[in-house]
Amino acid sequence: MSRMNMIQAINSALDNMLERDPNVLIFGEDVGYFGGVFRCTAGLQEKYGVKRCFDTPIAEGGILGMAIGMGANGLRPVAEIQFADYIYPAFDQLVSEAARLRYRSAGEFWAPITVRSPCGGGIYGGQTHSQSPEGIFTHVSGLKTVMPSNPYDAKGLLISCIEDDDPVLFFEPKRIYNGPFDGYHDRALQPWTQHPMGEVPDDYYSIPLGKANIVRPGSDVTVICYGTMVHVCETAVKETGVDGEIIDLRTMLPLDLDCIVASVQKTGRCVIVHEATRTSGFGAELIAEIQEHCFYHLEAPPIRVTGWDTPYPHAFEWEYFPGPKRVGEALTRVMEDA
Amino acid sequence: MSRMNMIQAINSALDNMLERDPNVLIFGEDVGYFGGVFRCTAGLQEKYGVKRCFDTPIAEGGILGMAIGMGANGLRPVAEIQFADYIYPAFDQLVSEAARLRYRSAGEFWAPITVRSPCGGGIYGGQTHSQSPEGIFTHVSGLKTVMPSNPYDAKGLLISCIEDDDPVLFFEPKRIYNGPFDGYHDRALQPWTQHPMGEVPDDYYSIPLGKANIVRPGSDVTVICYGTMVHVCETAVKETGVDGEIIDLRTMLPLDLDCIVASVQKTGRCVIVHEATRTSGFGAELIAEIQEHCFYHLEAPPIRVTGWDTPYPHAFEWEYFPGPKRVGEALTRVMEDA
Amino acid sequence: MADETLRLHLPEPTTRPGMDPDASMIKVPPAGTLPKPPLDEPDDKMWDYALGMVRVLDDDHGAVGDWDPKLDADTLRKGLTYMMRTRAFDDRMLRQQRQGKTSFYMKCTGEEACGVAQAMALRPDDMLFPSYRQQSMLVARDWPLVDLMCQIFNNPKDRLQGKQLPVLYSVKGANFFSISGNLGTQFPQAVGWAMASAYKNDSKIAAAWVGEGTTAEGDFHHALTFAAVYQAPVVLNVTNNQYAISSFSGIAGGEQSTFAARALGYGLPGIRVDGNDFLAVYAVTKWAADRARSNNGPTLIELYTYRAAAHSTSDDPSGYRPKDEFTVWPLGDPIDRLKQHLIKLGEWSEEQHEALHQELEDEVKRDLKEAASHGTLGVRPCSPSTMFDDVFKELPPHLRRQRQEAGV
Amino acid sequence: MADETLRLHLPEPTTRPGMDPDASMIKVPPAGTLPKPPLDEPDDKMWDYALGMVRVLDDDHGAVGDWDPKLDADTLRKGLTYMMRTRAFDDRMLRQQRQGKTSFYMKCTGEEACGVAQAMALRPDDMLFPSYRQQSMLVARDWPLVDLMCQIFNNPKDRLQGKQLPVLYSVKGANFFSISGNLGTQFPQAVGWAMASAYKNDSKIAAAWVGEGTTAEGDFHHALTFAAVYQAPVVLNVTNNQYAISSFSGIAGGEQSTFAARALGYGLPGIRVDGNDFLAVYAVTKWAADRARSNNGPTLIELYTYRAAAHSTSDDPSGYRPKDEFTVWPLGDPIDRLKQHLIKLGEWSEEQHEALHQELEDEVKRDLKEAASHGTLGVRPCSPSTMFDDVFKELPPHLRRQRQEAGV
Ligand SMILES: Cc1ncc(C[n+]2csc(CCOP(=O)(O)OP(=O)(O)O)c2C)c(N)n1
Ligand SMILES: Cc1ncc(C[n+]2csc(CCOP(=O)(O)OP(=O)(O)O)c2C)c(N)n1
Ligand SMILES: [Mg+2]
Ligand SMILES: [Mg+2]
Repeated sequence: MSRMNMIQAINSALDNMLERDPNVLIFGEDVGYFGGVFRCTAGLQEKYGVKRCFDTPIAEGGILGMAIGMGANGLRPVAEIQFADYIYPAFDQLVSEAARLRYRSAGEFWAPITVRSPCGGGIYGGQTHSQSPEGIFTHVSGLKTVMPSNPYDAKGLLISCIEDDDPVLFFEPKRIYNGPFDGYHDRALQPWTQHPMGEVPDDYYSIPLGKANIVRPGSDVTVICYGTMVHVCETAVKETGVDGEIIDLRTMLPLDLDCIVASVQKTGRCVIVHEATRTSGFGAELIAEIQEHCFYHLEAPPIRVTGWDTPYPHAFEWEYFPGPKRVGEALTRVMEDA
Repeated sequence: MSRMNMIQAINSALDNMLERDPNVLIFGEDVGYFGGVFRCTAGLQEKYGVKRCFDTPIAEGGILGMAIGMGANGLRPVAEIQFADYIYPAFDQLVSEAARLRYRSAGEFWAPITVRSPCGGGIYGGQTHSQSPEGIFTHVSGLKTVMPSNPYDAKGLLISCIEDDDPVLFFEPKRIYNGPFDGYHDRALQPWTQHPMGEVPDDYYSIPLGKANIVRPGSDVTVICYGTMVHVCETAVKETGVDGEIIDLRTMLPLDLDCIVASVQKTGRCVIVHEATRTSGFGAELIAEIQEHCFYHLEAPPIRVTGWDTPYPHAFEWEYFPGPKRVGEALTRVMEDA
Repeated sequence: MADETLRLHLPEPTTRPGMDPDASMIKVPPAGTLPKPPLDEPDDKMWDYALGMVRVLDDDHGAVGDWDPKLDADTLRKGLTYMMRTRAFDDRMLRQQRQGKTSFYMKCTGEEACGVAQAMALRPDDMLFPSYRQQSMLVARDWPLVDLMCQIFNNPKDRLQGKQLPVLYSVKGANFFSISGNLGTQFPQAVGWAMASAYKNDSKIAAAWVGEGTTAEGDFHHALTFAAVYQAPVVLNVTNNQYAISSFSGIAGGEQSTFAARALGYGLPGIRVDGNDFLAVYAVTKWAADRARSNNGPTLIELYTYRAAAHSTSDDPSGYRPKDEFTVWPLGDPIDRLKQHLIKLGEWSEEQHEALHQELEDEVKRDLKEAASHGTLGVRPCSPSTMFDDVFKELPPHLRRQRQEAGV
Repeated sequence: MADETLRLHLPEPTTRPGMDPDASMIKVPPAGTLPKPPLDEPDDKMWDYALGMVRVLDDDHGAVGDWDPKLDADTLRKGLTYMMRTRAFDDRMLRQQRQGKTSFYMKCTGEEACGVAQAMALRPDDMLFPSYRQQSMLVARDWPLVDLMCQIFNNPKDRLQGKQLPVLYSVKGANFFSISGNLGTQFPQAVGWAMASAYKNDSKIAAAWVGEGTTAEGDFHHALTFAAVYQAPVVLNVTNNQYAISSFSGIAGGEQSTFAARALGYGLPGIRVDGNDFLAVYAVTKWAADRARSNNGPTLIELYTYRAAAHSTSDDPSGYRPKDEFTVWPLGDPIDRLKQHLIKLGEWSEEQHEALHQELEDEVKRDLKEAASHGTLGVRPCSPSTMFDDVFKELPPHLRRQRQEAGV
């Protein structure tokens, strides 16, 4: 057991899997010798050799095309896309190929690839280093979508992704790489070493995909979130005193609907928080499912707190970011409603 | 005034715009001499010359990259992507470039491009000639998304798209190119000549983006749909006798929320129908908005009738397609609820 | 510069429907002129191969030059048989589509030498990443036609459970990768597959195909870049059949250079080969495969041929090219050329040819009867509930709920 | 083949941190050896240009050979001044980032000749589609540094209203296209822009830049394909500064060929030029621009140079390359080389150089003071409500509602 931040936990997951399974390969832009621009693959090339962890040309479509071919030939490639904003050049390989290969061949071929990519804003990254595209991928049948909110989960979920025989997108909220960001950029960041979920086994373990985590039980309102927003929601619950039951989805697809439905049926109220743009974001899907399964339990309209429907503006990222104040207002409002 | 099918109406819109505005250019795979695999550009090269209407290499990303550059240099390019399923190779140019150019340059540059693309299934096209990706684009800030349901609208909306100074996706439901498909593939297709909306002026006219159309007023339940599904919903309303108010969105983004809210507040019930896969489809967004704005008017949970979360299976497309039977069941169920 | 007015160039073919067909712009070098280089020839010594054309069969049906693979007569007859079986299959299936027995079909008429000779030059366990016009490779790998027909009919013997469009086969048993409806996507995948093979110190190589039209896709560039960077053991092929649906090859960049030449910029050898010359295709493919297998790196092959039939059953070429263009095509018919060569060798005769033709017709008819006995278009391949299978390895809860809702 | 074991090749640089820097693998041809071809030279006559290197300044700082653009001393001094101003600007802005006055900065140290000479060889109304390392072009177009600094500070004088990351300028007034954070995307856009220019029978051409690392993106291939097919009046440039963040050029395919050579396969001329030789860059760019402007088609230029500084302020190159690698770089420093040339011509002196250096330092300091007086990192460029502007031309209802919800 060690104290790890998210970067170290991800590195540890990759390390364990490289060690356990000779078919695991790691690659992406700058991930080899250099160890990745966020250092998630640091030391792995030195430890396992250049054939197990290497740099690729700058062509996200090529990276995933190659990964799919490797996956179809028995390997378990783990590709890094340097920023989630740069997944789009690989969109066709993901959507038309990785996601469809098993189906169109009726199970003859498949590609067990994992795509890791840092997402989210709050690091002054501007509009092309801050996006949260997870919602888009949940609309594509054949892909799994995962986003951890802490080092312990990050490691356990990433190992599950690598072992999964379906293509999985593993989004890493870069704002919490180093600590559980409470949503206040003007306060000092608490390091993961001071957080219970920063306690991470060095050895292999896994957390199943498709299982949400109730981070904080509560009875007033269900707060559904994932990634960075888990910590923002915790702050908001603390600040407002509203007894929120905070659900960290961990996996968006497959979704742990049972957990959500049980909670909302209990609380009758719901606030959904994500950093991605609002329109057609994953929050919409959650509301659609909630009203289908909890309609008669709802005492107030569920509220979405999300990024605005604009690119992430460099100078106004804290006006864009759905921080504790906005979440808190939603919590207060959802309690006043009805 | 002529009788036109959708193909002819689209062709007429392009013809009018080529004539009115020398900056309008039309291109895409096989659109030039040949006139397009669905014949939407037939005769235009002959009439306006190869410089106004021409073939492109098979590279959707290149087509839209070129279009954006032309748009930034004062032209109004209308690009055809042969099937909506093949938009994905151009995803980055659409999402990171066309949609973001005006924003990132604070209005210095923009690209007034129109992307036409046939979408939807029901023509035995299998999983790569049947998709309805419109929902994805509504999550991307900076893009407008349009889908007509009849020849008259197709022409008027397409002209608005071409004249619009923002990038617009114009999806053409190929199942209704030749007639208002009622959802029964085993019955004869009624031609557009027998439908009032097949009556189309030869001259220029436009229909504003962002305005929905109440195709059929009703008091029992609001039925929200677009494209092919408008006709399927009409069939279902007829068959069930439920007094559905059918709203044809025409534009998904910007959305005519006022029209939707007024209707749902009146009926208290709602069925949403689209052909795209369900999870995180545009139906989810509609439900999220409806519960936000009509929560206290809702008498039953809104129901989504959609394509399943699978690729479009060639042999089972009629099991996949959300036909009148499934819509009818939803209408009945939504009336029974509560 | 006196005139500073910029002008936009739009490529146009020399002929259109209603005009006399014309092939005068096609330069065909004589057979046997290019020598066969060693497997480790530096790529900058190979430009003549990218811009010229490797040809073995001469105008008198003899085999000439360094590239002659010196195949024995049995092998040649086998190749001929595969080509003729492919054509018989294509003709028969086209008719099935016309009769409404399938929704769709795509012929490879005129391109049979490419697929058959390449399949024979590769090893059976080399992995093929084919396009939709590579049925001849399955024929040459002795895959039962009945199985392909059942896929086309989407009947209960369709191994793909009706999930795929007709002809978009997936035949793992023949090391033939699932064909994608999306053009070009398989090109970088083949590179990745080959890299995995090299990573595992295996001896299997990969081969992939795109049409000349498809070379414009970014995937083509990704494949060549990654193949060059990692020296992947892969044979990358461009079937230049002159057309991409209605677009002549100039729309893909064929006016400025050959498609084999694309390789040059990556420091890879590119070889253009007479795609209607069975011997040349075999020899060039074997050379590229040997090169890959001996860790000398990837090769790009341009198979210069002609799409004699329509693009697909949804297409009518009389709308965009002279009807009789095939008759002036300078490289002839691949089946006829191999037949004449065998006859010249004294290893074949018109009578044998006619007999074989009849035999294959009968065989295909028999196969068709068997396949059709399991049902044609409209029959249910299996329970609609299978529609929800294979989206994921295991059915997730939301698909279970949807399956229930579908009542299937 | 005795050994049939496939092996995976992984490109590796010859040196890493802690090792002695090494440039022995870089072959630098002597200056003045390649003749200057006519504008309509067929591309297959131009392979030597893609594989060799156009150089004008020789080791004794003289200008030699056919490519010497014979610029007058004033022009040369102007070029030198632009380069020095760029470097002064870069140095100053780096310090601003270190002092927390901006979140981000990117230097172009070592690459000043590329941007300045190219900007001077093009016409002011030619449209530039730059990458993020092209600030020298704005300097050479006399765009006020204060304006750029205000963008970097996202202060109230930032014309981009704080919407963009520092250095991702948009300067329509200088015909400098909005820089994208996404690599390569602007390459096909430049082709489209140029096609529009040709369509309108205008005389303005376009030029675009990517780094050698970015050549791997599909957009690069799309640009070359479309440029070739439509013979677009565009100059496409690859700045090969040897690195893509931490990756040496071999990861982009530099082991197998040059980046200029990529053009060959498309039937386009590719020219590699000594990117640290002001005269050579000017001459080659002028040639390519003249070619485009006279309807002779597009050209691909590889600017062979060295990224002397870190990738950006987020990067530390000591983690992946020898610290003193720049000292062994065979093509030297572009500013020093032009300075020495001018001195050799008797048109410049060490004293004048030092005086100019001081003058530019002072000027940049003054500019900085002015820019900073409007605020630095943390200041609000304008009302946050502007965050909702320019998503669309007009604010749609949903953004109006969101703006209201945001309370801004
Ligand atoms: C990404 C993508 N874009 C467009 C299409 C539609 N399409 C199918 S075949 C074809 C022409 C392909 O031409 P070519 O590559 O020359 O292959 P050929 O048919 O001649 O064998 C086109 C445009 C597609 N299937 N996928
Ligand atoms: C599509 C995309 N992928 C990845 C990145 C991240 N990234 C930014 S700069 C860079 C390296 C670019 O190297 P090169 O093209 O050689 O340009 P240079 O920085 O050397 O000028 C990378 C990988 C990006 N901005 N966009
Ligand atoms: Mg073709
Ligand atoms: Mg570089």
